[in-house]
Amino acid sequence: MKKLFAMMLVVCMLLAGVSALADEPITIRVAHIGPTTGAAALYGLATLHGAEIAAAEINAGDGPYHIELINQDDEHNVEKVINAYNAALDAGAQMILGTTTSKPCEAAGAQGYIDRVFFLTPSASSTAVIEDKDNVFQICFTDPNQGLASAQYIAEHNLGTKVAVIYNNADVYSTGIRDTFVAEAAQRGLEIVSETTFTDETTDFTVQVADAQNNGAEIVFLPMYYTPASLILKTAADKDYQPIFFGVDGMDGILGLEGFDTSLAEGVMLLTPFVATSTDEHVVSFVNQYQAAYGEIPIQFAADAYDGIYILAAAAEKAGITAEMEPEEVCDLMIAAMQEITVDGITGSMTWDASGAVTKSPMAATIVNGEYVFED
Amino acid sequence: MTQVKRRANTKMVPVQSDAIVPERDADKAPVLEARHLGIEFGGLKAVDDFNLTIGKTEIAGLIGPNGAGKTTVFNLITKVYEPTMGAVLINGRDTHGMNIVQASKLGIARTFQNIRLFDQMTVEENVRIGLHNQIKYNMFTGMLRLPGYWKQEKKQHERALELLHIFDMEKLADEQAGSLPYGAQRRLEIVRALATKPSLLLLDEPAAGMNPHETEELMENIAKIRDQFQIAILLIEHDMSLVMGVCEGICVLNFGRIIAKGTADEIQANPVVIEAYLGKKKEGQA
Amino acid sequence: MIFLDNLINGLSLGSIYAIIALGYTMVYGIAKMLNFAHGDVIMVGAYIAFCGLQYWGLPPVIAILAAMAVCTVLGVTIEGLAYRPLRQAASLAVLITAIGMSYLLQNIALMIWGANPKFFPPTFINSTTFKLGQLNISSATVITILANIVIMVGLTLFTAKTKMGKAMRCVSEDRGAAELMGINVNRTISVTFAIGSALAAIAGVLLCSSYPTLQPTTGSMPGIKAFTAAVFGGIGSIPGAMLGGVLLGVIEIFGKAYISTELGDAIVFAVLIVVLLVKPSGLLGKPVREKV
Amino acid sequence: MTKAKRNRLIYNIVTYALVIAAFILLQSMIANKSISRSLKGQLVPICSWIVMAVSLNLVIGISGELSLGHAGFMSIGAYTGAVVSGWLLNSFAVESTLLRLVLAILAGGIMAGVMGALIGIPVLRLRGDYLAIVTLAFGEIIRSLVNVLYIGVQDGHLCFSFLNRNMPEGVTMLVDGAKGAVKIKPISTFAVGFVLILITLTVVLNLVNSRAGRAIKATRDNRIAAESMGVPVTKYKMMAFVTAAALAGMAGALYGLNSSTVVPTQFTFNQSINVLVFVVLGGLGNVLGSVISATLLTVLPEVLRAFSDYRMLVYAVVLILVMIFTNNPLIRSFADRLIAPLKQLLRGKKQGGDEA
Repeated sequence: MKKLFAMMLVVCMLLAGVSALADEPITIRVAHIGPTTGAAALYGLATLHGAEIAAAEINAGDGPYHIELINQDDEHNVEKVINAYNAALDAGAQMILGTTTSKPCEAAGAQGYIDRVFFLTPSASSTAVIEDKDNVFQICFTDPNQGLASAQYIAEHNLGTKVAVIYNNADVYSTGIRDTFVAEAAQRGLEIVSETTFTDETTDFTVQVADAQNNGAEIVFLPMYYTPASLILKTAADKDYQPIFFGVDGMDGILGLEGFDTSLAEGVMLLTPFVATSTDEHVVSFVNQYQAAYGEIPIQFAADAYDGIYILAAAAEKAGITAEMEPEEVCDLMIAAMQEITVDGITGSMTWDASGAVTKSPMAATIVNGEYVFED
Repeated sequence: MTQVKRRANTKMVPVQSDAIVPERDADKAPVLEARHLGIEFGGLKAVDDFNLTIGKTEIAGLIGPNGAGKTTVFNLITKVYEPTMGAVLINGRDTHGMNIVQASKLGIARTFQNIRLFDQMTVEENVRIGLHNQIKYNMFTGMLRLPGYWKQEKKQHERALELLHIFDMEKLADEQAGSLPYGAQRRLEIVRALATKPSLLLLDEPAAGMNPHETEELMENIAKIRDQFQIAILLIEHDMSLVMGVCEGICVLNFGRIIAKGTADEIQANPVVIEAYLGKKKEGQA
Repeated sequence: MIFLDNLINGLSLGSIYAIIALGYTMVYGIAKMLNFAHGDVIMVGAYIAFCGLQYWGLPPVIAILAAMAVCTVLGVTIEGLAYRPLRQAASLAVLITAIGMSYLLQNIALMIWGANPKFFPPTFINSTTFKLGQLNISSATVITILANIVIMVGLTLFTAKTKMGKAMRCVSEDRGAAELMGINVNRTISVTFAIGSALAAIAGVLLCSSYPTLQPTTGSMPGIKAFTAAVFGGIGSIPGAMLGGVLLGVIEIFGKAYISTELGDAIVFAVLIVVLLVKPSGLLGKPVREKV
Repeated sequence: MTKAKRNRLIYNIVTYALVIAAFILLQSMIANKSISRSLKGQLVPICSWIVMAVSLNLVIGISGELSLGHAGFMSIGAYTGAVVSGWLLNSFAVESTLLRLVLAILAGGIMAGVMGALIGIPVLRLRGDYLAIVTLAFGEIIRSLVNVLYIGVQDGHLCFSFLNRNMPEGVTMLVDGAKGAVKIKPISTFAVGFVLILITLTVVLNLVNSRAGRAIKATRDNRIAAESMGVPVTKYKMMAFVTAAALAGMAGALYGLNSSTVVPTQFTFNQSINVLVFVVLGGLGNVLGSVISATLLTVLPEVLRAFSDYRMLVYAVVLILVMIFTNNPLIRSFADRLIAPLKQLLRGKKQGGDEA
């Protein structure tokens, strides 16, 4: 009798579970945290918009999981990000897609490590974001990785030996890439003939460009976002200086810069996992939706966040997350699941190890006639 | 000239060259000696060859038409300006190179033509600033409220009220200085200056804006202050009844130079002074 | 050669600072307030010109005129709504209001034009590069320097010769006395803001011609630097703003080129401090003696 | 007891009582877990901002000098605190977090105070807008320098490096240039923050009502008159400036040690302006006002998170309106006239009471 009852109970539960799967998809609550106001709003809005498109797609589909997106603004500020994080948890978030920028992510991730909250950051790329924290995973390359890959690429393809580096010394992303690039360049026999810096407020790059030019650099390495890069390209054009400009993933977006004369970027090379002009059908669909919704061409941040939502959905499915679970419970399940899944996103095919760093392959592109052209 | 009600009846005696002080001060060192004092502003001599000696308990007056350089003399004595020529000796000490604070510590205190009270502080607090170098304790005693704080604060409070009593202003102690009526503000400035325990008090137009009754009261108080504190007072004033009534030695300034010095009677009879004040009489008019 | 190159770069940067500093110094001289929103008026001017060029297809000159018109109206409106009620207030209250205005303009721009930067399209101002031997001089540099000289001379003549200019000088010397003399102080200050804001529009276009990325925050840092330049040269003095701006630009570039790019800004501010300690009212400022 | 003294006493008691009551309330909320995460997370930053606002009020409201670089002192404190805490843990194995925190806060205060003195000596000779611009410049210089500062710890001693990251192998970085102070172990607590507020209030309120404080206020009201009374003006300006800098440094250390990382970009000119806004909205010279406005203006944006897109816009508009309404003579007299009958009513009642 007891046995029968137990069996019935199990059947009932199974039925309930199945019916829930079939009819009522499980809604997991994901908080997007990024700077949607302030000076870095450009990046936070990109990740938010990317995530919104992915969430809408998933919620419109018939998958087992739906996504409820909670947005919290961190203003790219180490103090505010903790507030945003706490507000997200107060609002019932089970996991975090974020944060968008590195330093805030480092701070919030550390808090999350103590509280046991799972983080998947679309675009925070410094190593400090995942270091000593098992709860934070990345979608983008780590900065050292990019520096390494860039130096390798330049050396292997014999682009030149005299290299100038211009980097933002007030920015973690820029300095992170620069550090390993310079180290690897020395290993590979590249000569750094000029190294100059700027900060977020810099608009005048004449000194930096002139220094590279006067020291006869054949390659100018630009580990930075596209806004300062566009100014450097303009300055170089004014100075009639035509080296190979080599950028990193933050450079993507330069062709979408409104009013930008794309001929200035002619011949610029960059390593990037995502380009908006790709003909890949998934990418085209994303770019079209994004343009329709927000009137802009998505930058890499948006693509990373778009993939992020799919990654979270995949991992949640693998981990069997339910709507009732507390963030603490979700965290450990997600950490385990992340290391088992492979996701083919619009920024490439991705896997993760316990460190939280992503494994995916960057593609080298050259800008020709205002379009990306891929090599091998 | 207004009716003079009271006249200082002091015999003035020469102490050195042309300097005169009251007879009772003749054997004491003078409080102030200004020797060939002068200052130029961009080539213009605002004050030139100014010589003045003030006796230890003398009430002296500095008069002259507007723009004669009277306030500039005050500024030179108190070291607001560093003189470009000559010297100022306070109690026999040369003040060359000193700043306002050092001069104050030598025993000069002043009031201002355009009243300069600490407007946002209370009347008592204003007087306490005058006591700043008289009743002291250090910052940490104050921050930590050590016993010294309470003791000295009490002393300051009592002394401040004592000083305010001179002008019967104790009741106003808690009022904000900036909200006092004009006459009271002038009186407060004098009290504040007295609090620094000066040996020489400089009053810049103390009666300005006062009615005749107030002026008379002030006149009595000035004499009272001198008697009570045994200090010297030098005042700038346009109200001749006050100057002639209370000042023992008077010095007349015009265009930055002294044109006359002497007792009230001497000054009143001096044709040069009359000319400076009334303008040169045209020939044939007289 | 490298020295000359740096010198030209410095002049180019400095002339941008100078043109912004002119607006700062004019408003300070007459209204006696630090108009922190000036940098943001520049940003608005640049956006209007950008819209004119990029969206409405206006010829550059018309786009600039449109920017000037919008900024003039904006400047006068800001003055009338926010600053005029505070004419008698403490300078700190006015300063905070100006800061609030700066935030307001930035956030309105963020709402209208979004956070993504725009790239200011090339115009006649920056389309050519002059070659002098090995030196390359952008036409933007030449035009900025010329514009500076024209504006400086124009403003000096304006304040010296015209009735309104004289009224401005009166108001700047002694507002109360000017009022007694029958000068309409409010109108004079309005006109000052109108001129200052029109200049800001020109500055915005020139700024973006040299440094073409345009964001809601574009005006802040150049604003602060130009403010520094105005103080450096003696705030309130028109030639002082010009001199301060140019010197600041040259110092910044030389500091970056010969000492360290990391410390460029620190050097600029350090020089400012040293100058103020030696000459507390700036290079060409009149020393103010407190009347006792 | 005189009227002024009594009013002052009431004001001080209200100030302390409010802070202590708030602390007790919040602690009991924490104890029975009825506090939201969001509010709990903000407690330490609020303490820091209160200390910042009160200390800046000492410079602006009480000493009457406009300083636009207060965030610079906060950053010095934050960095010093992070380094000292990391050093104590790494080299001396000081496990007690409270001891580390207290020592770090003290070090932060001392360092910022020393910097305040170094800056103050030349700068305080300037006045008004010129002083403002120079303090702004110093704030920016501090930020630029911290950006290229590298400090590591190895085998018990600190390694310093400037401009270049020349560090021995295997060093544990404490300050890493643009990456800021890294791998901080967050040890700040609300209780320590509360004590720091009490210390700040004691220092500032006691100072204001003492011989030195009166000298500072006199200097503000009329510099020449103060000098003529024998008050060494520069000394007292320095006293206010250095005390404020030291308090800001302590606030910085508390703030920095509340987070796992601190970056130079947190202490920009804009941050100085934020604190300035706390002070001005709270009322110049009004310490209680600073406490309240710092708290409200820190909490309010978090409460209004839902409107985050318009938050800054609203903030700007409110700022302008408050300034106009509190400073325009016409509007003020209008408001006074509105309030006057009320006041009359209160006073009438009170007098009636006295008579009875």
